[in-house]
Amino acid sequence: MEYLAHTLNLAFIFVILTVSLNLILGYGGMASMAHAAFFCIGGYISAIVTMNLGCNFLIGVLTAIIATAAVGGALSAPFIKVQEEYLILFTIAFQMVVYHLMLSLYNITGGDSGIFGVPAASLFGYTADTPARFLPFMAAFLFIVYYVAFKITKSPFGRVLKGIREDEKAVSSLGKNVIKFKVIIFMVGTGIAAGAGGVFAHYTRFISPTIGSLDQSILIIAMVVLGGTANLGGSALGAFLLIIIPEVLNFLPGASDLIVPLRGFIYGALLIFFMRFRPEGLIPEYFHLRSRKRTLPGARTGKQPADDCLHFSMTSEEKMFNRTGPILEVKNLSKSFGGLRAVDNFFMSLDKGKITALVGPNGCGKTTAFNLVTGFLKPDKGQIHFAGKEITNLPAYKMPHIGIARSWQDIRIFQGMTVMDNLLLARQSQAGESVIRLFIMPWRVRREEEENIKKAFFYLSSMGLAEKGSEIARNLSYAEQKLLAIARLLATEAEILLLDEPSSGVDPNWVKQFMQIIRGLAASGKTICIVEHNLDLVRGVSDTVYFMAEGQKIAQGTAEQLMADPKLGEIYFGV
Amino acid sequence: MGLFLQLLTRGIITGSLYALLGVSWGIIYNTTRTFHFAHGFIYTFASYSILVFTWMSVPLIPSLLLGLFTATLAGCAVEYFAYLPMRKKSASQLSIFLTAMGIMIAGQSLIHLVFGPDSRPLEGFPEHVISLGTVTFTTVDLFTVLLCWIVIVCLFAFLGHTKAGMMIRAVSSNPEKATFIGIDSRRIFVLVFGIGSLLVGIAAFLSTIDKPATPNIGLGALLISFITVFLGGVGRLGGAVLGGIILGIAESLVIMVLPTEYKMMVIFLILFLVVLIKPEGLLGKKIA
Amino acid sequence: MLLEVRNLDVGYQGKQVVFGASLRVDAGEFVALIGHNGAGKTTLLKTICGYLKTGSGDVRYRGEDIRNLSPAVNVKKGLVFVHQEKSLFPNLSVLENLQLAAYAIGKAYNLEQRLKEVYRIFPILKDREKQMANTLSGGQQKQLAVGMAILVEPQLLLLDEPSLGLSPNLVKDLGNVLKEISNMGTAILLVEQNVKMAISLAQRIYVMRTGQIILEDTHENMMKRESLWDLF
Amino acid sequence: MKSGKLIGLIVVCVFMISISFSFTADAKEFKFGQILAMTGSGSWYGMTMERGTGIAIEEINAAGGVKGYNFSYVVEDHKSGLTTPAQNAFRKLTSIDKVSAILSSFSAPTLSIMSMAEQKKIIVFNGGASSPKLMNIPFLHNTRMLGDEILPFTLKYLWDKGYRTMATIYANQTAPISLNDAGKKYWESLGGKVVSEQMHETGATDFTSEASVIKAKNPDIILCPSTGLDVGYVIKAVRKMGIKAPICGTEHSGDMEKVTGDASEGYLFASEFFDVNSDDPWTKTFVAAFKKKFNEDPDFYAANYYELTYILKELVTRVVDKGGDPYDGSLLEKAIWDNPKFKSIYGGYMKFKENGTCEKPVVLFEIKGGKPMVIKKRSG
Repeated sequence: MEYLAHTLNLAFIFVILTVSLNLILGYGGMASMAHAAFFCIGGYISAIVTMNLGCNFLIGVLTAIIATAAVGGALSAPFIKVQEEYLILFTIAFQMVVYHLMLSLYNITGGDSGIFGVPAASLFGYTADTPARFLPFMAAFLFIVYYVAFKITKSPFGRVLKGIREDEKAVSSLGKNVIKFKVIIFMVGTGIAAGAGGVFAHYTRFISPTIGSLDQSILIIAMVVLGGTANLGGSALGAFLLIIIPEVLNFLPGASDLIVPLRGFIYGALLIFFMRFRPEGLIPEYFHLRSRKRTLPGARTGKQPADDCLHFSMTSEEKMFNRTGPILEVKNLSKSFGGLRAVDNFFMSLDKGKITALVGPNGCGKTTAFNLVTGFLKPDKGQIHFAGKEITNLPAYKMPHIGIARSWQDIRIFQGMTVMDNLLLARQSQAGESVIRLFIMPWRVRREEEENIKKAFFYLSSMGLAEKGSEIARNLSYAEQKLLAIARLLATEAEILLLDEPSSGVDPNWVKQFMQIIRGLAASGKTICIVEHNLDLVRGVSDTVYFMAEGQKIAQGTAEQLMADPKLGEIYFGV
Repeated sequence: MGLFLQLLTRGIITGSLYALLGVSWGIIYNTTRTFHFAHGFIYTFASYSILVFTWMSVPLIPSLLLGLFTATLAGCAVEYFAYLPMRKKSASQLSIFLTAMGIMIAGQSLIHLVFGPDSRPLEGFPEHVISLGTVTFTTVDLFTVLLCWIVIVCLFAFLGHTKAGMMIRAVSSNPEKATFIGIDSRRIFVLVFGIGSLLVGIAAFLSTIDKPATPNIGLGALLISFITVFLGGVGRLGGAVLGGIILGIAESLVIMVLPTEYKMMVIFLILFLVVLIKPEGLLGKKIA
Repeated sequence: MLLEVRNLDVGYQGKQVVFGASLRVDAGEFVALIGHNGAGKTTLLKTICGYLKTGSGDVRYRGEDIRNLSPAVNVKKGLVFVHQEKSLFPNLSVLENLQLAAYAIGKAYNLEQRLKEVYRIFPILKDREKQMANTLSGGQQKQLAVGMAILVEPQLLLLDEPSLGLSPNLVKDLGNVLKEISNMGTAILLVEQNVKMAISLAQRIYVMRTGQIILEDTHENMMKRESLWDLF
Repeated sequence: MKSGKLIGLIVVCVFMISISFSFTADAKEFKFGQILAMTGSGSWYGMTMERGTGIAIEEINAAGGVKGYNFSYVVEDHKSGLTTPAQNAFRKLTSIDKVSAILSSFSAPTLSIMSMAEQKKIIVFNGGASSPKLMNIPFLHNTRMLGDEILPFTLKYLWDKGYRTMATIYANQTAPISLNDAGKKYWESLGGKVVSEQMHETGATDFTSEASVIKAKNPDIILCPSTGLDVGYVIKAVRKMGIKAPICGTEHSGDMEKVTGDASEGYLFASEFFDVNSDDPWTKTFVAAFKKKFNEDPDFYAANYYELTYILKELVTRVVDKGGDPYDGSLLEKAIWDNPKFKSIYGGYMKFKENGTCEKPVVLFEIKGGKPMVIKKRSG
């Protein structure tokens, strides 16, 4: 039946739209209120291209996808940095500007009456001029979109996105350019929306600005949120429901001047109802009908963590740094916040294979110095050299790549991800983190992934977490989470490890275990710097201690030397 | 020059109403950080309540007061029955936003259902044209500007000099501390929704004198309300006033440089640029 | 006994921060809780005042179980918590901040009298009465925060690192003020990183380390210690 | 995904099957569709149009229907000009309700269904919109005259009264844009001058700044060919700014009167002539029936859709007389050309033209004492 076919086509279009918005909203964590605008732009581009050039609809749709994705990319670059509520506002503004432009540029868009007589979709002599005949096209398009979305979200790229949603800073500390990932997913999402617009224009053979209004954008968002963000199945369900419910309401008997607003009332009331009782969506992100477990290579063989787990093999890359003496040198480093000189003319050098500790009273600038070295803050003045090369203004996400990685005081593991994913996210230069390579060289992505899983498993084993690989990180005990954080840090295979208060929040036994671990790491050639309050730990592991106060290094020596100095005691324990 | 002055006057008149809309939404947003989309429904609701009382042959002023009272209650009810339970469940901003939209759609449809789609004018308000040199306006315009500013001044006086006002400012500037010194923020939230709804009711009344009410008037008012707030700067009610005036004047003067069909677009273009260049708004503090 | 905490476990976001902590504060007593960053001191305070509700254990104030009461209720019972940061309302004037503290309690106060008392202790606040709180210097902001707390005549004052970010001179001044407040009969539970100051002021000292209270000792004994390093 | 899509599919299928059983057309019923603005800013139009159709249907069925067919209709909503709901409505009407004729309104929704209508041979009548884009589309017939043909009538009248300069203000919609062009061209051909042209946003309500610009140009007359409430707000703003120049346009409705209040006094508009005080007996019975039911006078939109229902009745009669099936839209379409003249509720006859428009009597009204008064007539 034609109406059924039409409703299905419509539902499919909206499934495509919700899936693409879900990539942006659910997976990318960006609330875009302009999705319908991109949808409409795509429709116009495809309609205009095919009508003026007389080419096949596929060319029109492709043009729409590419052009709109480019616009989306250019647009998203500046706004991705702003906060969520401003993002909503910014995209509303964009949505309204586009909508009004489409109405006002009537020479191009036909104004309010739109463009009539868009050519029907046809391929190899098959012309899709009825809803039923269009269904195969729509289903194929939906399949492609779903495949792409599925592939992306389940890929290393999707893993990074998930990480970004959990903790942006932690992701950049693992060497990923957060902005780049967000821009790309935004481009993919808008591109798909534009493609949907193109397909829709050829399906209805008509395009007008009304399908690109704010109401439509809100409707699409409602579908995604109703279904469940970051769950592709949820998007599909949300789209189906919100397309079907109004259509079902169409069949309510009664006088039409009453029934039409009544429909609106019921629709609004349902929205309130769903949000009130299922705010996380009908199918939330971690909804699984069956629990599935990833089998890990190690788990299959039942291999136990090696006893010599603290001896790490060196890759060829690391051998480059296989020399003694200072490897990281900090000179003259200064940073002020407002009037406060948080770090003032700070000098430090880290020796290869040695453990250095930064201590000092609260507010002495340790953490600021730490953030300066790891690229999370830009120094006002001073230089940082790593293995002879200046890296002073390198952004944080490039640090792990060259061999400097940090940990966080509040561990910042990705609580909602599996232990294994936490580690895989830390691996550098993965082909699967590029959307293009994901599709053009899947074999390479697969091979790398296998390699990375092996490596990750090695580091997990080294922390005694081999059995936990498929657990969700938040289900681990706190001590295990801390170990996981270290394993993740090691998985970056960075040469220099900077640890921010590694002992906070754990018991003395753990600290003992931890001391053993970092001594082992140093012995294997890693260079380590810790910021620490637990003086037991400082005493236990550090080769050199820097004592900081008011942003400056005021003493340097072994832990025993410094603690014997009454003057330092005065500073440390206050007046 | 004559045209400029005339347009400026128009801008100030529109801007005053926008400023009132801005503070009405701004006080709610600044204090509760709820993206109160259903504010548009409260606006429509206020218009119709006032109208309903006049249809029952209640004189204009008592109708106005009764209408404002019901609108205030409606605003409090939305907070108490819709947002508060969601906040308790720590629902995301987005799902609260969608609930608000649900209220907006359902409420608007309900008004349509009860009163039909017709335009409903509020009658009985004398309107005369006043000309001062090249500048022309009407008694309604004059009344609008005066009432808007009286209300805005009263609001600032209320916030500045009463216990309740102080508590509202306290909750909006540091909700956590407010809890620690013993302020029940839930009650303050309900109060703030009441005040915001009262203010938007006054704005709705002023526009209904000029333009008949229909079930759909709310969305436009809502858009202006929050654009004004974000333009002026979140967290600063004075910003909403400034934003309103700027928006009103820009909307009026833009006609001198651009074709008028771009008028509406200009509002959003301004918002777009502000969010791009100075996302904290004109008076807002820098966002970390 | 004014405050008694027994076997308190606190955790949030999946991690346990306080392990079986027990402590007590008698009426009018000055007690300090010291320990390094992340030891769980602030968490413990926030649990006592009712802000954090997770975990298990017993918190009794004047013999009453207050585990399920909110900070807003506890304030009215005379249990006042002063935050480490964000301890005042930046967009309100100094006077308004103080007034608000009194209004929020809801009890009828002789506000004038109490204000005089606060101004006596912190004369600078009187001079800055009309100034917005966010224009005050760091030290003045601390004074205002403590002033707001003592305005409502608390029986127990929970202070979270008041010395943080203050210069040594200001820390000294602050110490004197705390001593004075204590002498007026208000019990104080002070959480501090400035160990010397805490030890010199408090009658009893608890030392906290990785979520556990590892030591309880008197002022005198603590003062006799040769080195404090081994506490940390 | 699996679960989501499965549930969705099940929902769709169950609901589709259930409706396909319960909603098949009765053999002895002639059902047609209407796609009107039932919600949104133009819902007043939908209401009045549906009232017109409703009265016609009651009358036709009371008289025993047409050749054994009872008349009925199904109304769908295009939400005041949205195209997707219009297309959904079209699909529903044609496949579930199996209609062969649709009365539609507004230009974008009407245009959006025409590709499908042509393909499925559904005859579409539009009695509301007057956009030139609606001309020359197979299967679409407009029972409103295009404004371009009406406007010169008004302008000539004003020219003859000695006005020479004109300011225009019009909505950014297809019909007003083309009307503005036509009006401007005609005025200049008479030798007049257009001193200001302003295009405004559709649906705007505050036109005082536009009126300020007009005031500064001091034109003799103002042309506002916008539609809907827009005209009302324009008139109100112009008068509010103290401008006394006559305003003319092409649109008038009861709803618009509510916007303007007294300000519409003296507003001139030419339109198809529907006269509620006409002596024509058919008009009289319609006005009386409408008044009895809704307690107000019908406007010409109500009249148009009332008339359209009777045109459908005539077409069905012609088709059935020839032994055809009225559920075949192409037969209905052909039946028009048997004799394109139909009895008109406007008095006398109206005639369909090949280009999809029609001929009707045109008249120039002026609002006097709150009511449109005829000041000049031109027969169809």
